[in-house]
Amino acid sequence: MLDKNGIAKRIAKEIKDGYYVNLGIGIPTLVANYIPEGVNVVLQSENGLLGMGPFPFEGEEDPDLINAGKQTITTLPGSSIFDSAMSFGMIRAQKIDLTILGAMEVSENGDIANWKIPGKMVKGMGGAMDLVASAKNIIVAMQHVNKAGESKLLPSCTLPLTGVNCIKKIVTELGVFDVLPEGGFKLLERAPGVSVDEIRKATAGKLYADDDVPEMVVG
Amino acid sequence: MLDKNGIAKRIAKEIKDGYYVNLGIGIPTLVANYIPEGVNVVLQSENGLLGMGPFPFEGEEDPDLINAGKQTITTLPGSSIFDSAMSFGMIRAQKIDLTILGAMEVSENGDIANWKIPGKMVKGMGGAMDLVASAKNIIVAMQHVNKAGESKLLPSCTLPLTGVNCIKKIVTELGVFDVLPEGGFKLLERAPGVSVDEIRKATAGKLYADDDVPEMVVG
Amino acid sequence: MINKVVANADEAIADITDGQTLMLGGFGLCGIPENCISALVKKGVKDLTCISNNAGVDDFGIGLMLKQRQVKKMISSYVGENAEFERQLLSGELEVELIPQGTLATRCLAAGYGMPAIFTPAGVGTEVAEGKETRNFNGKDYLMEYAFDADFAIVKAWKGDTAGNLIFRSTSRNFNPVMAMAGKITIAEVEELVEVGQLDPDHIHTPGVYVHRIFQGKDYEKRIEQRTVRSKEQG
Amino acid sequence: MINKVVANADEAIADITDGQTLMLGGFGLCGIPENCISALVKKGVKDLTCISNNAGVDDFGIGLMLKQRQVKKMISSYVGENAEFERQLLSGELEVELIPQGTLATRCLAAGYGMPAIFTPAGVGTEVAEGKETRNFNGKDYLMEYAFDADFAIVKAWKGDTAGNLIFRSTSRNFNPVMAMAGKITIAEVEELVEVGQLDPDHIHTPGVYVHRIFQGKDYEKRIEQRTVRSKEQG
Repeated sequence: MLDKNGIAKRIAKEIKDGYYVNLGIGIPTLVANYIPEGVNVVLQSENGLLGMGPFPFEGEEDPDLINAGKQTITTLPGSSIFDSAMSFGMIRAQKIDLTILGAMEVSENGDIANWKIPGKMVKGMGGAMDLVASAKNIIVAMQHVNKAGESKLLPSCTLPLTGVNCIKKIVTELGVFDVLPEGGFKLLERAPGVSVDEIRKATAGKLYADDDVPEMVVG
Repeated sequence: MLDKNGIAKRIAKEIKDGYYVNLGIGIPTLVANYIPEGVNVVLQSENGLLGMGPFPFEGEEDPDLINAGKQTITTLPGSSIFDSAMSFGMIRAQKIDLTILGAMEVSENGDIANWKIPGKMVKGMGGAMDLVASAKNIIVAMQHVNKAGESKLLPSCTLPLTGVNCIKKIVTELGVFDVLPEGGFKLLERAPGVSVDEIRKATAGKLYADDDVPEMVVG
Repeated sequence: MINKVVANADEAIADITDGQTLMLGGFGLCGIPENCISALVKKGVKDLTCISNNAGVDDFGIGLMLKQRQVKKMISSYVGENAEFERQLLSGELEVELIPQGTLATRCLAAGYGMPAIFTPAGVGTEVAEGKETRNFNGKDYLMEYAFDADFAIVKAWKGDTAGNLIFRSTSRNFNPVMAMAGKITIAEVEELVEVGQLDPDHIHTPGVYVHRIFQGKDYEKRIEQRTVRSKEQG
Repeated sequence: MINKVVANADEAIADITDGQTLMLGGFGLCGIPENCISALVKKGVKDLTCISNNAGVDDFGIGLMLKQRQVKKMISSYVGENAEFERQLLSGELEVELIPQGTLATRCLAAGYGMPAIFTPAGVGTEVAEGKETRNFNGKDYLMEYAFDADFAIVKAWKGDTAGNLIFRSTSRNFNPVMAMAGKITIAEVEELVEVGQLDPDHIHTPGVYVHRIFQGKDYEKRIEQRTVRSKEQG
């Protein structure tokens, strides 16, 4: 079973040299810490920055320089700043190679719900609907089950949707899954020490697993 | 009867303090020379400049700094440079107060033809169709009759149109005309020494003229 | 050049009246028009519809206007942490329209570029699509979204000149340039107001033609919403 | 950062093949990708569809490609003074599609911003509207125009860095940034190629994400089409 950093570490392996990547809030943010040496990646922050760097040193925070999570950040050499229209323009035009974001639910056909729980205060979708509707490659980073113990990999989403038929891959504390074009979750890798049966029990949607699903190698 | 500079001089009087103005090629370009002292105007060049200044001094031409007529120009303090999408964006959004351009024909209902003569080599409409379709106030500067002696103020245009129902005012060597919302040319001013009868003869479209049309004061 | 300078925020917003629609630049608390917001609070104008990506926090930004019940409707993509906002929303005092962030930005762009509507895939198949025209291009569905129609756009820039040209600093640019283009009347407050000729024409983000009033702002707090740092040891 | 540098124009255009669609930046002869045009002439690739506001002059710019009969179709707003162009057009060797300049620019923007189509009033009621969908918004008619779909965009910038970020100089900006956004593959030639970190992030006109290949250009002629001057006496 992986912890949050383990999920982030595993996802980092999906990032290829030369990728422009948008990281959502939460576990996705952690992915930046595990991008391998020698893999050149540019992080986009959808408030208007390409080339996001690490947090600033104490005392060097710049209120004019934040990321989409409103955190103070830095820029790397070669970064560029642009307005919100261009930022979402490049997202819509699929110039961003990979989007990694969290989810409350993902369905067998790649629908995602991650912005609204009926009856609870709704904060808004921010840029999530734009990202999931446009990105050519989306990986969801999330816990496999919710706090009530219910699976978040479902036959169909029960919560209001963020986007339809858009998620390609999911990494949870239990494993790595492809969302198949014909529908269903294909188990690609088991988290260390986790059996296919355990995963099957935690997955409400249709799960496809070969007999010899490998255990993942993290880090 | 006015010469080209006279037409330009008369049109310059239509320009109000604080106007952003787009000047077409030909007579409209001359208008810049006659903008009264104290009238602050910003000239737009649709290749991507606000704040166009006069031609450069000899030897100071900059090949990177031209106007929409491909002429070397200068910028004035307070100018700004932008790309072609923004340039036509501000035109479409009617941020330009006045457009002055030439025409081959104008019709009673404000249609304009100025880009194409069937059977002749067609060079293209450039930005003319964008300008006439979007500008909130368009003045046509042109000769009243063509080289064959035919009126260019017509019941309807014979040449392929550049835009429909868009011209508000016309200044020719013979006079100043409003294009009436209900159709027809309303003679506002006669050029010095020109009679209403002369104007009527040179105007194929419906002409409305009061008994006491004033002679224009130029300059 | 045309001079767009007004004395201060009070003068800049003097003709904003109850019930109007305002766009306010900024992302979170970054790049928000602090001076104009203060002036709007002082003026007490109400029943406003505010188009802004976020709604401030309880005691800063648009939150100050919310506290005074000046806002009838918020059009935002994310309304964040704001207890008073939540209270007004749940009690029905405040109307909220949540729209995707890119749709928000592009509807501003559409207004500034004279395009009555644009197409975006954001929200297709979700409740955002309800009542909207969906259209398929090249096998993909898009929603048709309309250009915004705002009485005023209020933005904050780093530098500006008397002709209204604006330059933004770092990620405080965000929605400011697109909203600056989109208002019927655009008001810009700047940290540094300079004479024409002081700004490089190649560096202007918002040409003065889009800006109707500009003034030298003062006392910028520039509050940081999420102060995240690393220690020098972490390196 | 991702390094986009290629050695020269020949390498940059090496995989452009017969029959492809190219966008070429520039307005008149201002800001045209001189090095890439020379390389295309040298390579001799043909049956090209060229999207460019103008078509060069007889012995410069795209005119050099026309002279070699490399262009099957020009999509432009104004084709200017070019005797060979005229000859090929009248003889039917060359196909020409003339479209309004703003429509040209906005169809590029649409491609770069992932919008499949845009609405513009330009051309309503004219032959440009033939076969196109007309739609009324708020009492005004607009044509629906589609985003361009170009295999390559070839642009010329003043400065660029190894990550592909571009800065344009004065009115040589023109169509270059919007075309840079619009190509499936974008090639940028620059007068000065610098290391990352040399360009101010706030001054970048085209972020590197839109640029796939960049190289240091050479021997720029920058021909002036209409040399207009005033004498010092005129003042």
